[in-house]
Amino acid sequence: MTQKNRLPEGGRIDRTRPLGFLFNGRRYTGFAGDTLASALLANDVHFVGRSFKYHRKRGILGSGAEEPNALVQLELGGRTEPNARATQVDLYEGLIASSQNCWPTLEADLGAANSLLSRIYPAGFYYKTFMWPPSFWMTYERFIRRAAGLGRPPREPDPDRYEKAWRHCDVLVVGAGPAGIAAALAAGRSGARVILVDEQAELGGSLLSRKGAIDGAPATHWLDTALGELRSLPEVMVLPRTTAYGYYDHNMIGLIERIGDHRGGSNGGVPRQRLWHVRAKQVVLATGAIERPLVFSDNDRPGILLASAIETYVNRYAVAAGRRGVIVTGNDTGYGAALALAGAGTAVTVVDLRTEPTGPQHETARARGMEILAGHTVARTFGNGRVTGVEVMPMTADGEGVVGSGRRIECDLVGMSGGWSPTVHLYSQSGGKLRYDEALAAFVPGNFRSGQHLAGAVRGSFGLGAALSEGFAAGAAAAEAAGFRAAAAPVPAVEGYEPAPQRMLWVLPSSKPLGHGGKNFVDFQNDVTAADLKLAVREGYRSVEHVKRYTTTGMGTDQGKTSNINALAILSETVGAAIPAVGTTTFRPPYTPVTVGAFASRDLGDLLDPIRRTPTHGWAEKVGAPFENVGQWKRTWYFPKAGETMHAAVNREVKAARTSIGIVDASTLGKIDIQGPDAVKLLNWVYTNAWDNLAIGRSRYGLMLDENGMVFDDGVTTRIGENHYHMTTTTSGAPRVLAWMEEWLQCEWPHYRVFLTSVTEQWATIGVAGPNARKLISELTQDIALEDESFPFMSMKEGHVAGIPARVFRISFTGELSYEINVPTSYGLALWQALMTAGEKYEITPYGTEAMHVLRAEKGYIIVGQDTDGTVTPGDLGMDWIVSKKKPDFLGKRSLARADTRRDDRKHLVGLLTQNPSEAIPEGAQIVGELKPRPPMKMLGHVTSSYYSPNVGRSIALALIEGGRARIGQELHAALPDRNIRVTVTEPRFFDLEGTRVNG
Amino acid sequence: MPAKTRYSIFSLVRNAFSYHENWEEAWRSPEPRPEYDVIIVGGGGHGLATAYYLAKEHGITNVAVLEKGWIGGGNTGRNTTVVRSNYLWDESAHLYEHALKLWEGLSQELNFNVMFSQRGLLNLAHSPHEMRGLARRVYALNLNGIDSELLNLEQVRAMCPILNFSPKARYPIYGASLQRRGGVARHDAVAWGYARGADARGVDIIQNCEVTGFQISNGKVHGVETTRGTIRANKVGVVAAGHSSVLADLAGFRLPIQSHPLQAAVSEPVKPILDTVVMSGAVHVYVSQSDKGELVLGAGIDSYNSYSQRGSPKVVEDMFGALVELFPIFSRLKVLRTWGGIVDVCPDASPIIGRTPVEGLYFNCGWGTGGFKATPSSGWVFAHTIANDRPHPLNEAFGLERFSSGHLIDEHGAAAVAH
Amino acid sequence: MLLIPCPFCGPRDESEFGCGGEAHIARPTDTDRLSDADWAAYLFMRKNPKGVHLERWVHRLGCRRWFNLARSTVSHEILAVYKMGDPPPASVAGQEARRT
Amino acid sequence: MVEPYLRQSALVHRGLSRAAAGAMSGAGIVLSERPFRAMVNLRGEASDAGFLSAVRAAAGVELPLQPNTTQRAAPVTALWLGPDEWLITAPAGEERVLVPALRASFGERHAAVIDLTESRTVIAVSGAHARDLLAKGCTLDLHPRAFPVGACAQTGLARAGALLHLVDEAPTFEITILRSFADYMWVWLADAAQEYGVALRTE
Ligand SMILES: Cc1cc2nc3c(=O)[nH]c(=O)nc-3n(C[C@H](O)[C@H](O)[C@H](O)COP(=O)(O)OP(=O)(O)OC[C@H]3O[C@@H](n4cnc5c(N)ncnc54)[C@H](O)[C@@H]3O)c2cc1C
Ligand SMILES: NC(=O)c1ccc[n+]([C@@H]2O[C@H](COP(=O)([O-])OP(=O)(O)OC[C@H]3O[C@@H](n4cnc5c(N)ncnc54)[C@H](O)[C@@H]3O)[C@@H](O)[C@H]2O)c1
Ligand SMILES: Cc1cc2nc3c(=O)[nH]c(=O)nc-3n(C[C@H](O)[C@H](O)[C@H](O)COP(=O)(O)O)c2cc1C
Ligand SMILES: [Zn+2]
Repeated sequence: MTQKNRLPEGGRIDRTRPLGFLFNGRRYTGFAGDTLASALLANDVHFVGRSFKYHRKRGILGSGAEEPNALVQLELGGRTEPNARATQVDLYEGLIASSQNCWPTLEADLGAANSLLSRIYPAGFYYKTFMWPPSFWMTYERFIRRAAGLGRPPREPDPDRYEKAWRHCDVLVVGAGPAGIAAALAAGRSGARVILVDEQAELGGSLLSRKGAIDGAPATHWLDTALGELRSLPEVMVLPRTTAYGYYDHNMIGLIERIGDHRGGSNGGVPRQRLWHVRAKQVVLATGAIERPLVFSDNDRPGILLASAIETYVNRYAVAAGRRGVIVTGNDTGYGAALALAGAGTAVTVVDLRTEPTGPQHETARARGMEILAGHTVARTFGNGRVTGVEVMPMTADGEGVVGSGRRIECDLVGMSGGWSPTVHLYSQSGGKLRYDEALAAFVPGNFRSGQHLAGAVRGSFGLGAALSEGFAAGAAAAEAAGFRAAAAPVPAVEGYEPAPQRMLWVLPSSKPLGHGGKNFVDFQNDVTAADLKLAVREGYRSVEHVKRYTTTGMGTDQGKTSNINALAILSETVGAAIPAVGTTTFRPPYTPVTVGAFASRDLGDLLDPIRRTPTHGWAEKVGAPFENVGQWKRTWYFPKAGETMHAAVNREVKAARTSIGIVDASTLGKIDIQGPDAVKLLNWVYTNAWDNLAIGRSRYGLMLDENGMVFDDGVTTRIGENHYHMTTTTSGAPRVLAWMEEWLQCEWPHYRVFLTSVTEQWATIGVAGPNARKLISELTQDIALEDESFPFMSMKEGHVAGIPARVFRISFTGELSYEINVPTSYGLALWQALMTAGEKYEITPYGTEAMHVLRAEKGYIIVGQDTDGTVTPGDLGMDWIVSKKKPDFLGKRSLARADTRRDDRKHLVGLLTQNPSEAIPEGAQIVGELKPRPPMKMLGHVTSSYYSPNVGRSIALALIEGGRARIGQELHAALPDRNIRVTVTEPRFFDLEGTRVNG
Repeated sequence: MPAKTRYSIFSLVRNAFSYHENWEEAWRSPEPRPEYDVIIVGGGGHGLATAYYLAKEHGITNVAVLEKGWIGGGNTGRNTTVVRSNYLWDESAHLYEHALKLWEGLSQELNFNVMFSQRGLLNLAHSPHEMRGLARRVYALNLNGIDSELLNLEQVRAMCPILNFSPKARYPIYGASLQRRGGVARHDAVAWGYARGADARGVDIIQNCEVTGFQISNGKVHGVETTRGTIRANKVGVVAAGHSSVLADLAGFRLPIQSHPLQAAVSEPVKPILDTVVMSGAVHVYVSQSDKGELVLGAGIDSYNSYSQRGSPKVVEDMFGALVELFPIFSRLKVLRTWGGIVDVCPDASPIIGRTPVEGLYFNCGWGTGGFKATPSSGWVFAHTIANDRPHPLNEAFGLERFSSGHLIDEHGAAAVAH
Repeated sequence: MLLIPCPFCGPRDESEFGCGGEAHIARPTDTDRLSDADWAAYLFMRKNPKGVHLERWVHRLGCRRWFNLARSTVSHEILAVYKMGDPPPASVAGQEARRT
Repeated sequence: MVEPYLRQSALVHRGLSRAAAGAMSGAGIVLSERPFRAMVNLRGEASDAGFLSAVRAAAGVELPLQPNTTQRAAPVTALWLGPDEWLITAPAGEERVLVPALRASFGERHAAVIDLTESRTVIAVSGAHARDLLAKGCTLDLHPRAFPVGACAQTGLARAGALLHLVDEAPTFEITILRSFADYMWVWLADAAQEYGVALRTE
């Protein structure tokens, strides 16, 4: 029958909503409110997976975030998800899951052969072998890789959406157990903005798992009322299925909300998950505690669970996971499971490590006549797969050995409780220091940071009464600290569980030495045993961090939630140091694994990085021009005609600019408005040349250096008024140059009276170049005289072009007669179209960045970032002429005087001509003086720019060559992997050597 | 010094019979002696390798490695393990290539499997401009006799078909450079293997021993103050990575170094899916898959100084964004752990290895985001420098003097992806 | 994720800011007469303390103003914020070398 | 003056008016472009009473001195941008009046007037989910207690810089961004708004 372990009544599942699901190809049924784990247990499915290293059979161990074993492959195709924790997967209709790390099937897994050889695979064995023959490592490794890994990665892109958002609040409460809910109530009632989150589908934490009474009624009544009140408070936001995964600086907490997962499949526009960045004035951590397993021989068989999990399955999910139970515990909480099982009709024996057990639940169990074996241990377990029995033995008084003979108890369910560890992960991430509490045998928060409050089990306060009173107090204190007045609230009266003294035995004794019989697992996921830990210590790996890394304890997908404390306690015993001296490993985000896609959210594809568009973008798109990325801008690369190759298009564009007219959108050039009486002082600092005598209306080219003396930007600056300049920069350098000048102004020369403003986007810039440029523009303007005398090279005029108010600059990046027309950006396309129409008779030709690069290279003009790379001085570029000898100082000046920057044999910018005029050297090619049959060869420099130039009628190249200027005329070689190209060193100029063409 | 048992499959089987109860320590934990010939400050991979080569290559065995925490716990233990030698300038190419050659025999030399896996390493280019930069580097490497290839789009596809090859991508892939001999190694094993090798040659490895001051008179070093007392030595080599400035401060000088957080992350382990190392500068991320199955990925540095071994979540989130952009199928994998290290960043993205203003005091630092790959040669040349009181030709260019002379070795291009 | 108190706009998320590194590094005057080593010290050598760091930041996406911050490089706690050109407040001035 | 029809808004290629026709009702978000608004950047000393009165005289508005606030004197609005920086906005075309008037009233004073009308555009985000939408890309606290009507802030939105201004209780946020980013911002907003339902409006 189905749901064999489902109890006829009780639990918080919705029996009116049965849900079908597939596990390893078999159909099962559960109910709404189930997790995959509870539904499997309801159907008596315990054996769900294989362990990482030995492929041992593993069952469900826990009931929540701590689960190390029950990892499944969820769903198929693009929605498949490896390593889903069955205890945290909410059941939905049609869910498909399967076991991982087993082949061909879970039952008949070939990898299980590893188990047979497990004796020669202790911790760290791989560091000791697979070294011979050396060439075999890659082969060994292939097998190791296949054996490792757990689930299978998806092979298709993710069909789901993820969102990310920021949120601010006065009080963030993490954990909605009794402590967290009380805190949220206290804070919420004050009017503060409160966010309450819990990773589980249902709020309530331990109240859902444990029987207890508040104010004389079942605790769940209090829970319902409290949640009702919270939901009615307008400034309180309650987020179930939301994990606080990271606690970052200054109270920034990362949350991951699972919105769509429990619905299965797609949900229209609804995102699958949402990542929240919460900036909280105050944080209350009420994250509870996690139960520890006990370490005994073969403690990993399916059917062996945490005691609290058994209790949770009975009380919350109405599942009694077995018919005959044994509970092994060193404390009173383990009895909770025993009583729950007994209540469900399962026969139970309690093996209590304590010689004189106490505690209210123990008393109840004894009163009910339950079999209790005090001072006993579980020496080993039986079963091939699911546990079928345990051997129990009396212990010596010190708990280190066994006495007498063992007794076998047949059972199909074992619960273990090794005490509780407060869930201090977030607290520790925030920088909190831990303190070891001997009585609890646990690390608890040791100090209280400002802006942070703790309540309940996370503090080691394990009683329900304490959880509530601390919760109310923490919530009120947090609200007060955030500036609200919290009225004192009566703390409800509680009956129920209060803790009793426990006994900690970190490894249970048995009749055989450790490691000789079965395996005593500490880290279930990574198959780390107590013997492995001791081996690590024996080999000198004594620091807790070394033990972690050598054995991989705590490095699995559960991050050691159930294993870390046991491991370090065993370590402490082995090295003979106290537990606090051994310390813990570092808690790191995320608390539980977070989907990569949620971190990425929607900033992908076109939204990965903003696309910046110029005014002619749409026009260029329509004519089919491809774009090039320049910084965030899209710039038109070239304008192919139908069927034309890039090469042909660029050749055509380059020729047009020199024979008639080329037109280019140069709007992306950086533009900075500089105003103020000290503007010229600033210019004198940032440029290498002098700026004192520039007349209004005139322009000048400048080179900028960083303080290390290296070229970092260039451009033309124009004086447009008495104290008013218009600076241009390279496209990609624009933000950097403005930031650089602002930094100097504000930090070094705050007394300068200068204002800098980016006006890059205020102006669309259309460049018109070529012998017919003047003619064309004169047809479109009435108020700008274009003759040389009134409008010489390197000057600017204001007026109208095509009826649009314009600033026209007569400057040239092509060496041709050329004008850069700046108009208000919203008229940029209008100007472009006016020019195109009027220019038809000149066969005006739009050109893109590629042609622009060829044109400037023909003239030997540099492109910063292409012909320079941050290691090039003005002298290297042969541009000493632009470095003022007279100015007392400018940025970078002193660096030019250092030994290395003064050397004659630095790399100089030169031209290179190939022997074969039609062959272009690949850019980046290295130049050598002397060819050798094989490397190494001494390199002299490299090719920075290289093109075929239709205007020169041959290929041309610029290169940075050691002592290059002295080599002009020399023959060198571009040494490529597949060929060598003979080249001759020339001046870095190839066209219009006299420079007369700028005058038309 | 008892000779160490050789590690092999045979010793594993033999020890299995005695339940592995007879393995000896990989290294001893001795009390510090009052005096050594050489003290190495910092028990990371570089410090341990230095000690190992001092003993092995120079016969100097009276050496102590002082480590403030646990060996390998600094950047050695928290890096993304990318090993390659594809650097631009001759000086760096030679230094890193020397390391790569040592890597190729390291497991056998140390008799400790450092799992050096030459699975090849792709540097993606997302624009013609980036292609040009890669070409320049590849051609230079070839002429230095170092393996490196330029791949076109189809070749990249063949090597790593799960990348996003859409021409409509915001930053579409144009091609890549490939260094086949590049790959990854097991970071922890490198520290442990060198430690075991050094210990076997007599070096004292002293953990939980923080250097808190230097004994300096007349411009010469005579020893160090530590949390475990004064220890004398006339030669002290400091290899403290992110803490280099702190130690320089104790010795009375400054370094051109800034300590920044650098973050990394692993995904949950999955079956093999990525067989090579992939790095992208424009879509900033680099990723490989470890032998345990996790994706190991690294981010860029945080902009501000920090000694906290953690960084801003924004930086890692951007890294995951970049990962999904490049590998859309990784979206549903889950992030298991994120962490940070403190990297010692030099203005020219190249290390400093050599003498200091204090006689007998040597510094090896400034490896920033990329020194793991150099561990063997860094130790090798540093040992030479300490033993001979002058640099080996391989590290001559990497002295502190370059900051005054201006002869910087600008490797920002090769180190554009922090690793 | 730092919450940085811009002295002009108020507390804002770290992502709005740019960090300019060590504060109070005045550019030397008369650089021609400076030795190479002194110039290198200005250009490259940094305190890089483990503890309180005086540094300058710019509110890049906000008011675009530069200001100074005293921040622990260990805990990331922000101890003071003060305007460009002002000396560090007395509360942090002495602590710069302090290791935390 | 040039024909106004030649003037193109930053989002003209999106054909917003056409798209707005098919607007859905009950959408949680309404998006629109508010193009061509006059925008004049002012620099000057807040402590200089003469500067403040010069602005008052020329633009008829009091400069806000409280960070992140605005002053409105219809049809002009002054937005606080920084300790020595403000943005004066006004209906389309007003920049032609404002700029010369401000320049003239400043005279020799060390203050600057920079016309940025063409540099930027405004996207308005309105509707019940406007705050939720912006919270997807903005680190600011936009809760009414922290960001009331009239508040403004320069900040980051998605991956661009932006100036936010809450103009009414609807709530309607005006987002002023660089023109070249307009398309990016539009696409980002429309995509982010999907889960709430989006309608377009032309202004
Ligand atoms: C996230 C991350 C990713 C990286 N990825 C790569 C990569 O893929 N490839 C690559 O090549 N490199 C990478 N690196 C860089 C690389 O890790 C380092 O360059 C390299 O490991 C440095 O080694 P080390 O031995 O010098 O330093 P460390 O390993 O940091 O060792 C320095 C040691 O000095 C100790 N110490 C400090 N102060 C004192 C003191 N006062 N007294 C005693 N001891 C002291 C420290 O505790 C530490 O153990 C990465 C770094 C990080 C943080
Ligand atoms: N030793 C013991 O006896 C013992 C131990 C533990 C708990 N308890 C009982 O537990 C109660 C204590 O209440 P409490 O409120 O402190 O704890 P709790 O366990 O009831 O609640 C903690 C809640 O926090 C959630 N949580 C933890 N980390 C989270 C994260 N990072 N993000 C989101 N949610 C997270 C958990 O899922 C859980 O719902 C008392 O009733 C007490 O009796 C007793
Ligand atoms: C290459 C590499 C792989 C790692 N793999 C894992 C892993 O599988 N599981 C894990 O928990 N941590 C893994 N880590 C991270 C370590 O647990 C740890 O976070 C890191 O060494 C930094 O140390 P710390 O977090 O203790 O400060 C890995 C680290 C590195 C460098
Ligand atoms: Zn500000």
